[in-house]
Amino acid sequence: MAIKTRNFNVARQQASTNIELIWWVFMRVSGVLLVFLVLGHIYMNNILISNTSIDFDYVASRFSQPLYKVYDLVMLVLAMLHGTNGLRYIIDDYVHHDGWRNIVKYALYFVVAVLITTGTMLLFSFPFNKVGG
Amino acid sequence: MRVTLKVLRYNPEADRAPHWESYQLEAEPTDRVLDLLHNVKWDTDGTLTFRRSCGHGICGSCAMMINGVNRLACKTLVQNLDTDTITVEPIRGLPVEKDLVVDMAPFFQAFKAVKPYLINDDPPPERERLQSPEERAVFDEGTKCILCAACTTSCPVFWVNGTYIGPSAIVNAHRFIFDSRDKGNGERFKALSGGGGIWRCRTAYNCTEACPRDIPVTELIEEVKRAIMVNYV
Amino acid sequence: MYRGREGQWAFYLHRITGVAILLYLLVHVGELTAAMFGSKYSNAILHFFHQPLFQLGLLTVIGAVLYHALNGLRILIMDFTSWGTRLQNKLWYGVLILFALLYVPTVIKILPEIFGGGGH
Amino acid sequence: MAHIHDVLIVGAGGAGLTAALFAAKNGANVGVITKLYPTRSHTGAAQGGVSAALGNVEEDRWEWHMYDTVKGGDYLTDQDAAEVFAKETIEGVIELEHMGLPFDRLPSGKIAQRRFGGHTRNFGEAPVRRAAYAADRTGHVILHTLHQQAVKYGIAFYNEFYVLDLLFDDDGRAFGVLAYELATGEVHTFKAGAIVIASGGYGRIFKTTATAHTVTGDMQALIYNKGLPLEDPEFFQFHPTGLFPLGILITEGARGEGGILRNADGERFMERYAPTIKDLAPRDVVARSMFIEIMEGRGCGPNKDHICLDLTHLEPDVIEKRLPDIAEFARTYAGVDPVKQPIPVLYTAHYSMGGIPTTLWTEVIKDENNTVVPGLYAAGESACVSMHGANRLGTNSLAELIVFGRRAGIASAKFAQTYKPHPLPPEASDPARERVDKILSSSGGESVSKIRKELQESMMENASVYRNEERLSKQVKIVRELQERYEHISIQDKGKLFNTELVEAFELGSLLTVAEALVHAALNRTESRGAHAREDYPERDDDNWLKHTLAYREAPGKVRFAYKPVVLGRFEPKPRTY
Ligand SMILES: Cc1cc2nc3c(=O)[nH]c(=O)nc-3n(C[C@H](O)[C@H](O)[C@H](O)COP(=O)(O)OP(=O)(O)OC[C@H]3O[C@@H](n4cnc5c(N)ncnc54)[C@H](O)[C@@H]3O)c2cc1C
Ligand code: HEM
Ligand code: SF4
Ligand code: F3S
Ligand code: FES
Repeated sequence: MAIKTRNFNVARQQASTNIELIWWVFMRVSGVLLVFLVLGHIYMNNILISNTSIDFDYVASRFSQPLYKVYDLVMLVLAMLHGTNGLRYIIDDYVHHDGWRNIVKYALYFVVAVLITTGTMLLFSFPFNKVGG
Repeated sequence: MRVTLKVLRYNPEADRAPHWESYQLEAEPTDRVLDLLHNVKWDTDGTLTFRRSCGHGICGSCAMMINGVNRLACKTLVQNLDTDTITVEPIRGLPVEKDLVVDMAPFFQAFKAVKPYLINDDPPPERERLQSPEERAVFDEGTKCILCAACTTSCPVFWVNGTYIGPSAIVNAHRFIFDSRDKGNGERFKALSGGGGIWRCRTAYNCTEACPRDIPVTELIEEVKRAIMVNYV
Repeated sequence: MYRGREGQWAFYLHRITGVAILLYLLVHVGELTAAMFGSKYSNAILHFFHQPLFQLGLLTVIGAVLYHALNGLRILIMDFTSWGTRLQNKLWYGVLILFALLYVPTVIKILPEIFGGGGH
Repeated sequence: MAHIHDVLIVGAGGAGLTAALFAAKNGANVGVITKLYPTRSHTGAAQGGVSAALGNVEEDRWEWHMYDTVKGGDYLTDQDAAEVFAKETIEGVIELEHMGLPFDRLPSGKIAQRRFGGHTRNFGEAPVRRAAYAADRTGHVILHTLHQQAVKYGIAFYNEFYVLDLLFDDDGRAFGVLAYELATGEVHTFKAGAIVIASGGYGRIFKTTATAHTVTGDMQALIYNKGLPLEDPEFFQFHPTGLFPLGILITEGARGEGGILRNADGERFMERYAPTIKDLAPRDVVARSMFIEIMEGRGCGPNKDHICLDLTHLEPDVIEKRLPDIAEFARTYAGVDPVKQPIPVLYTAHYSMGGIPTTLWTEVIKDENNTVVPGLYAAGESACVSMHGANRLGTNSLAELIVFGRRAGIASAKFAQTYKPHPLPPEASDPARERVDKILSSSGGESVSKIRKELQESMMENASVYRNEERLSKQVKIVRELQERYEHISIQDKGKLFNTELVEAFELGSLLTVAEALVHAALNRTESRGAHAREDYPERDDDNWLKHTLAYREAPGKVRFAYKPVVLGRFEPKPRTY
């Protein structure tokens, strides 16, 4: 394995706040919540029914119930933030070139921001009967 | 018994890339891997290069990757390896200088970053500062560290991310954070908590498995994480 | 390959499953967002992903979530108890056993649906 | 490359680091040159404890400590040095504690102390608890604590630099050092106001030794080759309990905690040799007793070639908590569990009482009139003040490091204030380059490892625990022959980077040189005293030999002796019984 040694001082200059601690705690808190949310979600959509039976009507009926709106919104945001921060760790680990690392990270943040926004819009723009179909 | 010693060799003055070299040796089951390396160096190939000093696991010179695991060459007996093919490579994640010798500078830089010394500016008493055996026991494990780097260079995070401060530095921080006489935790927490600090540890436990002093490295790291967390909330 | 033990493999699996789930999630949210543009588009995309190949992928992601979640709990125990680190390898075997107990029935339930042709 | 410091220290063991700290605290700009990374120094291997009459467990006084040191040294100890030592080590140990050293503690919170060989209460009455300790890794924690302090003070280190030469000006003042950097193969020039030698001992002249591969007496050899004397090189201590057969040390603290030496019959034979303090007699006494037991056929094992150290009657908890490392050594290297089985032990080469002669303030001296070599200091095992006399007591060495290391730091910093940088001609580093090139270019065909092996085996046979004229004369010849062969060594590694083969060749040169001083002086001293035991002269001879040897190298193989009186005082020489 070719390893390019960067050193700890370089890293310290990059961050000297407690933001890393906060993210660390967030990973754990969101993790616990996600256990229930995600496993519950899978149970409902993959075990109770067959995933292949899911279609627009199913999605529409689900998203029209306020409880699911909240459930899915919390799950969406937590999973996105949790996953993104997780991937940030991984990018920090494997992408050594300073410039590339930032490009990759910001590309990730951009995609996630877009998806969180559209996902939220999706949940709150229901019912979408108005938008054709 | 007859053993095959395979060493990953690299001489920057002659080689483009590291390459394996094999040596056939006669060995006793109770021989140390260090003895085998010495046999090669002294009888066959004087250019084989490695660090060593004490020969009994206390100076921390001879950490290397033996049969795929970080160990001290002077503390690993042939009979512990259960095989007659012994592979030896330099520890990972630090630049190789020659054969089994790596540049330890980044390792010691991380060590220094955690302020590994007693911080207490109060004027000391006439006699010793008092400390109960219980208070002393809390930080005992960290005092055993011989700075061999076996832990840090076994850590999968450190291999790929040299900015990670590494388990050894954290063990040495633990030794002071939990010393009842020390007052420097604010500074130390700052060094540990930043980017590349303790939060990079993914609890992979290779460090704990590798430590030749049987220090429960991951446990100490987790204690430090909790101490920092409690300190800030 | 470094001959690490339980902890190392638990970590690598956690990392790989984490990335896998995230990638799936990105696609999944995108897939559902299509609903905003009406049932026609939405159904087309949903049905596209109902092909067996994607369904097998989904089954794998479910496994990944299951492992990641259970091992995530293991990590929490190690982080927040005084005994977790000492039992970490036993805990990992616990994770694997629980994983098997939950995942095998899931596979038994879902696998036939993929090939037996579910709703469509 | 050239470097300038007020004080330059050679060696980063306990003595070197202490000197560095105190020189820095006294305002000097300090540089430390060491052939190893500091924490690899041999001080880290010391196990049992560091002596100081703290009186934490029971009454103790520095006078008693001084007495034990003088008697332990078989009255060859300079009593002014022993006095300074016994007083200042108390402060020194407290200071270490203030630096953060993690001593084991008593329930009262004070530093814990244990028994050690030769340390007694009230002038020899019974063993006393005087050794402050941290389990069986006292040296390790001392070395690391000092290293931590050095990090704190930001002391400049030149790690993995091998010192090849010392530079003196026309007035005989030491002002520079030439060192070979392992990583690059470059020779560096160092200029300094004062130089402190703290380079440790030379246990590697013997085959079975508790000392590290790197303990090779380099600086003693350098000094001696420069025509300066070595003091008392004939006194070399064998520690009774080296793990058999490797020689790894099993601390005397094991006996301090209650361990017992037994012969093949299970007999506690030390009762016969030292009825009062038995197994806790000084090392020379115990090592000789073991030798006799084995010679008389009462050795343990199938070959009757070792002795048993029995800890099985101790609480397992004592072994695991206070002697964890030696328990591990026994398990790892001998496959013996000390909780259940006795540990096989044999004497092992351990400590050089002799060394570079110094004054009480660690100034190096060049003759029997105590004429000082300006600018040059020495402390620790490489030096000879002489506070150990003919035999060192356990735990007195670590204490010596802090007492005289500190004096060296203070004195050298003060001296360095008078320093004006000498202009250094570029050819100043030539002698060192020549040493490097000579070995690199030689094709003589002699092998470093073979010569070293022959030296170590023959020294073991002819100049170890018991000596006589016949064997010593033989050894004088052997050493000379090996030195001649050394002129024709060649090595395979001709590279510049990390040439450890070259360093081993330098080190062999040092070993041969100090061995020469040792065997000549041992042949010369026709008495038995402390660690120097002559079968042909079994008695101590105070009339003729109550004096220190100063050995000068006139020419290779030709040694001249001068003598320095022992500083007496409080305690008159008496027969030494325990
Ligand atoms: C196994 C063992 C156990 C012991 N236990 C005890 C004990 O319990 N109590 C006690 O009081 N004593 C004990 N001793 C003795 C004591 O440890 C040593 O005498 C003491 O540590 C020597 O310290 P030092 O600082 O003089 O030298 P060292 O610690 O040996 O350091 C020497 C330094 O000099 C450097 N150096 C040497 N040559 C060169 C060169 N050519 N160029 C550059 N640098 C060089 C080395 O790199 C090293 O840094 C023990 C000794 C041994 C071997
Ligand atoms: C289901 C419940 C989940 C739990 C209990 C959980 C728990 C955790 C924990 C504790 C970590 C931190 C690991 C560490 O610091 O060592 C983590 C990391 C991670 N998680 Fe999750 N997680 C869950 C769901 C998810 C989801 C849904 C995703 C994807 C969107 C995800 C992606 C990741 C990623 C990418 C990492 C980074 C892994 C690494 O750095 O090695 N996790 N998870
Ligand atoms: S913690 Fe263990 S493995 Fe790591 S440097 Fe210290 S002794 Fe070596
Ligand atoms: S191996 Fe590395 S990830 Fe943490 S537990 Fe040890 S430091
Ligand atoms: S040589 Fe000292 S630890 Fe291996």
